[in-house]
Amino acid sequence: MKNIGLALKKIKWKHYVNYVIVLAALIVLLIAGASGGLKASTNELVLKIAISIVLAVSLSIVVGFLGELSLGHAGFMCVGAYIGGKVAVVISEKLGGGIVTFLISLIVGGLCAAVCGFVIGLPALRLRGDYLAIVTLAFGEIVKVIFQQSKAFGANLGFDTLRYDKSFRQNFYIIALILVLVTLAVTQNMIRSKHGRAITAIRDNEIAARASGVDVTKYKLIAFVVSAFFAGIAGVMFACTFSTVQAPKFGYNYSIEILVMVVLGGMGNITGTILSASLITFLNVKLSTVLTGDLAVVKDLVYALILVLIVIYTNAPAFKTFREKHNLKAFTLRIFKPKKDPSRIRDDEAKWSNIPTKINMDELLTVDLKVQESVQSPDKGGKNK
Amino acid sequence: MDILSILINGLNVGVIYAMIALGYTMVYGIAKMLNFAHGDIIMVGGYAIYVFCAMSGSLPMFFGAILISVVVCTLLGITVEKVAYRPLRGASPLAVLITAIGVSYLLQSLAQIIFKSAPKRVAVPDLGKIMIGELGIKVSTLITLAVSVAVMIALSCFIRYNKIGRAMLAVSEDRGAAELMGVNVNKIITITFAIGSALAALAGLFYLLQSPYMTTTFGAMPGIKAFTAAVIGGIGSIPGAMVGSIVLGIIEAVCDAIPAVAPYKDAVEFSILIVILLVRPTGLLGKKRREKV
Amino acid sequence: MSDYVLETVDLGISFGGLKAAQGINLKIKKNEIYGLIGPNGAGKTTVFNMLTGVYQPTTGEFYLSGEKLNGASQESINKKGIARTFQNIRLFNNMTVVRNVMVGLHNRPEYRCGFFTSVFRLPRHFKVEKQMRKKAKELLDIFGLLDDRNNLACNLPYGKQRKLEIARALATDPKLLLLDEPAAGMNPQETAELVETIRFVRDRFDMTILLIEHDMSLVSSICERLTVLNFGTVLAEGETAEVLKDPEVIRAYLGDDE
Amino acid sequence: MKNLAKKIISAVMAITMIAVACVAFSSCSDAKKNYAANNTEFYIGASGPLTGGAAVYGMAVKNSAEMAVEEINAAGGINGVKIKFVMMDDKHDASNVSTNYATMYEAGMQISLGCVTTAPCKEWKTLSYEDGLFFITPSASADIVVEYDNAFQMCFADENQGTTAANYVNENVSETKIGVLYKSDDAYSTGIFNKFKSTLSSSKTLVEASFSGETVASFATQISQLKDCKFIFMPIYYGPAAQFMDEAKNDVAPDAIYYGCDGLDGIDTSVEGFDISTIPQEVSYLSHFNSQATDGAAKTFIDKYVSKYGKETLNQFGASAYDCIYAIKAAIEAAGNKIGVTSSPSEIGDVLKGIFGGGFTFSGVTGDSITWNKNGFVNKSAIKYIVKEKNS
Repeated sequence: MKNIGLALKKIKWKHYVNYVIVLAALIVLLIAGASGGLKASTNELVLKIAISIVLAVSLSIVVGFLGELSLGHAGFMCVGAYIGGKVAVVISEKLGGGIVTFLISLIVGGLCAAVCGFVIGLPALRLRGDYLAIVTLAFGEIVKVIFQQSKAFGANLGFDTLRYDKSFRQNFYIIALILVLVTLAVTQNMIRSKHGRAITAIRDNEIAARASGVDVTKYKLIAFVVSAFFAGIAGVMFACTFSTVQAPKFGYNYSIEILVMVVLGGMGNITGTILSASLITFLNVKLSTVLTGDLAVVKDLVYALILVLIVIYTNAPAFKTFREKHNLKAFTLRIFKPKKDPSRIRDDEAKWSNIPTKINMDELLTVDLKVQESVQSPDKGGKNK
Repeated sequence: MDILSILINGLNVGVIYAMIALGYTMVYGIAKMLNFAHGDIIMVGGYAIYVFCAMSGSLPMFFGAILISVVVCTLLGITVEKVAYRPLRGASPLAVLITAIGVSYLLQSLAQIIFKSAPKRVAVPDLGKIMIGELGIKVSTLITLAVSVAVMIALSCFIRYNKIGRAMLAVSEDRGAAELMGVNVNKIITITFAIGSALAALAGLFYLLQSPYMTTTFGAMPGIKAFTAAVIGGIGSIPGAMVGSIVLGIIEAVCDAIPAVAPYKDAVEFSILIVILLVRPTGLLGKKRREKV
Repeated sequence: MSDYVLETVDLGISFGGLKAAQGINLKIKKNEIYGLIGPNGAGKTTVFNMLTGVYQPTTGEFYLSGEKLNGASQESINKKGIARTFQNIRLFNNMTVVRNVMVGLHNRPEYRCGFFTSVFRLPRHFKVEKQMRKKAKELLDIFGLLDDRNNLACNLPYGKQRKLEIARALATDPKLLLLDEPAAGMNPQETAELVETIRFVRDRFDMTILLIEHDMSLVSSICERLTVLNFGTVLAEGETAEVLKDPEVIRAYLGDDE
Repeated sequence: MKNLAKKIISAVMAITMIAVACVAFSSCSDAKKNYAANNTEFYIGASGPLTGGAAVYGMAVKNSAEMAVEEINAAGGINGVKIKFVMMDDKHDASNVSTNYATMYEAGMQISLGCVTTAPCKEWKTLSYEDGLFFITPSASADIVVEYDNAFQMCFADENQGTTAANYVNENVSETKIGVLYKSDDAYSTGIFNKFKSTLSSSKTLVEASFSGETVASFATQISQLKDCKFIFMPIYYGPAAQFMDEAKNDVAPDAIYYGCDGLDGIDTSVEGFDISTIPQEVSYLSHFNSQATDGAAKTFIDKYVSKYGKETLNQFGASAYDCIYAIKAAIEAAGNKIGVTSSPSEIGDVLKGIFGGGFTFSGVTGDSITWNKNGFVNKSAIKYIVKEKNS
């Protein structure tokens, strides 16, 4: 008994906090569900949040950890939703509308998205910062237009997804949350391994990473592929949640909304990403259900204001000291006050927050390699002995 | 339809994109941020013209309206910069990107609250068209071309020869160094936003000259297209923005002209963009930056 | 030829028309501390960049213990055994000190561990991680950085950052270590310390070291041999003492006095 | 120790997973709850774009429906029961519909107008079908919308508009060169266009021009494609249509004819600042509502609407929605005591679809003696309205 207590002390809670959050949510929902079924609207909300989390976490691999800006994440989701959704419809004739069908469509959708991720990863080897950002944006728009025009997928009307068995749909939120767990597990395990270190090394200093023998090509591609794969998964979840899939949904506005979640969560901060994804999705849904009729117009206004205020509050240098005093962490610390024991600080406890991505293009700041001048006037500038 | 008129349409759209892209690229080069609200400044400019033309469609009134819309946009640009972006000076560039998005939503929803959702026709005086041989060219098109070319030249001269312009260059090269050299970075950034917004107002005007219809989402797509154009040309480079925009405009016109392709217009444009960037990773005129090792 | 760890044959590069470096012939023996000096812009760092694959030499070849390496990518050159530090320190600033070193270890065959092994947390992953962390701590201990292991690299004082960079370079298990102005911006004590460290590294890892340096006291105290570059060409080379006496070299540094 | 810790973690995980599994496959209990059980008024729900590019259509529906409801309530409601109408915003995005639907359903929605626009209505169609909720959409015109038996349309179905238009052209238009301007990223437009194309007789040559996106910078290209056509079919909404005609007035032959579908309705009223009399060509469309009607039910509706909301959002969407509400009223009254204020959506649904599918006739703003067939398609006279004669 005693050593269980000790063991509990030993656990690196920091590593598990995300799972704990999701599991807690899951358990609460299960209890609610067991006692007379979840309301459809709650179910709806949970699913939307789950999808957002998967999307945001997967995007954070590229933006937060690889440090490249991607404006086309919804494109990968689009691929997943269309391909996965269609596959489900097709195979359901043989396999029925149960979990088997779902899983297969899940894998197929995910893989197709992953392939696209690979394709987009290739330019990423050549392009930096905004140039890559605009390529991802372009990719998203291209995918959107192609699916929107393809007769096979019902052109502008989109196509009706498979309606799974009622029992499956009622409990889909469970599967969705499990998928969230899986996404978290894979992402975190990847990041907290030598491979993750390689990826973050590329983010921090590509040249040094190369010089330390990091295979930049390989790891950039890995990051893009994994990220796209889970975006695809989110797409299949989307296709399973809604009864129709329509391309316009996956435009750059949606990509940007996902980016907002990642940035608000704090770049490379997975817990933060989860929370902000949930918050933003919740906010959107609540606003649109509360502000009906004539009030609907105010919705975006409120949303925009909240967005701006949050960002300014959480990022403005002016509020720094205030933030450090009153933030969630400080609050929790005040409650639990863990005894400061340096030996228990873990190696992985790097501070991830607020990592600038290459959007600020260090290239732009560093000047050209001016060999010409420097050779003609050897002693010009620089430190001298 | 004949190549020449396609080209003219392309040029026309192109130079308008250029007006917007210039704003994008300058703000980017100097404030190091993507101002996603830029497109909505165009929209505001459009509505400004609409409001004042609604009073009377007379030509002098129209010129008054133009002036006012430029002023309104400039002020708006400055305010937005001061209120939303300046507090984030020194924060992660992406945080600023998000506020920009927020501001864009804000402007759009405000516009919808004020002007409602129905499309508006702005009482722009019809300038007719002149025939050059076979094809007739709208006077408005000619004006658009002339004015924007003039503006671009003026802008380039301003950047090259004026003290402030050179300060802008300095800031975009290396903000820290510029600050050390006694350049007031905040002032420069404000001026940049002012110029960018003024150009956006002009872009709005040119749109209305082509076809005087307004909705609240008026600026969204042009904004993103112009951003694309700026990147094609090489973000941060002013001539690049112009070239990129004109390239994009012409591609667009050509796509429109081929019925089979028209529905895929955006896809085609963006594919070409990707190809261009793969061939020239820093855009058409973007300076090749090599990180000093 | 492989009695030399590094041998460059008529190595040269030109950007456009302009020859940034040409006719560089270095012969560095095992366990040697070799200096590469010269006025600013003489092309020293350019040579480093060629040796590490940042630039592809336009003329000549270079061999690492007999193996021709030019044309190879930076990564593979590093794997082959050339590690470097940078004039302007390049650490992984948002990672802890220990992780910086672990990135260096990342390519060593004994720590090979597949992507999915890590993702699915197979036993091997834990084993490898444990070993890597152990090894990293050893290295840090050697450089006296052990207590800082959980700080972010960017929070280290300057001197320690230099050391960390060297530690990271060594972590890649190189045959040849290139140090680009290791003493830049260091005060005399730090420099003295550095001299010790470099010697120590050479003996402890029986390393071969090629270093660029402006600080003549440092150069003269540890470099066995030197090559002096000026305007991208070799001005003089040989035993440190002789080279430093060479009037050409002095002129290159102090300019003509008339 | 560490291993023990890991064991604990994994144990916790395992347990929850098992719990999950159990609950997942035990709690398939679903007795559909009647959320309307303690309604005091009939709850009519709807979803439509109240913000964003398509907002004008949503607003039209919202305004008119509310207007109808106010009138009915003022007149004592349906069999003495008042009506409550709620409309939620879906931004013309299907993925917002399910939330709106669930929220309203749980608030006691019993009858609905479905969605205003086609794409979102596909989501609504499925959801409402599963709950047996009756809906009659004022303007979601794709055929697929009424695929299930609980769904009815007040507007003409796209395909049927396409066919009618094509037949009209085949019979009454002497021109052989037929121009078409359609919006390639819009379901309504492409739906009609495709049907039109396939029904058009081979003797005609079709000149296609298309555009896309929420805003069009300039129609210059499309104009130069269509300028030689004497008859231009435009299955698009009035906004872009007005823009096109305005831009093209000097290029297209003045004796040409613009011919559209119900989407064109409102072109003369709803585009602020656009004066259709400046267009030399003839502008006509096939619709069930004429926004400049000078007599009959339409006239009274228009007067009331304009005095209440102004003519900016006056169009057939609104008229159609107005009729929907009254049709529902009539049907409920016809049902008599079969429908009570607390009866569940599915009960009401069964009765109403029986009535609408069974020869029920209704006369309103958008036509007299309107009837529906079992499939939910409306059957009423489509009239060709000439909004603007060509200048002679």
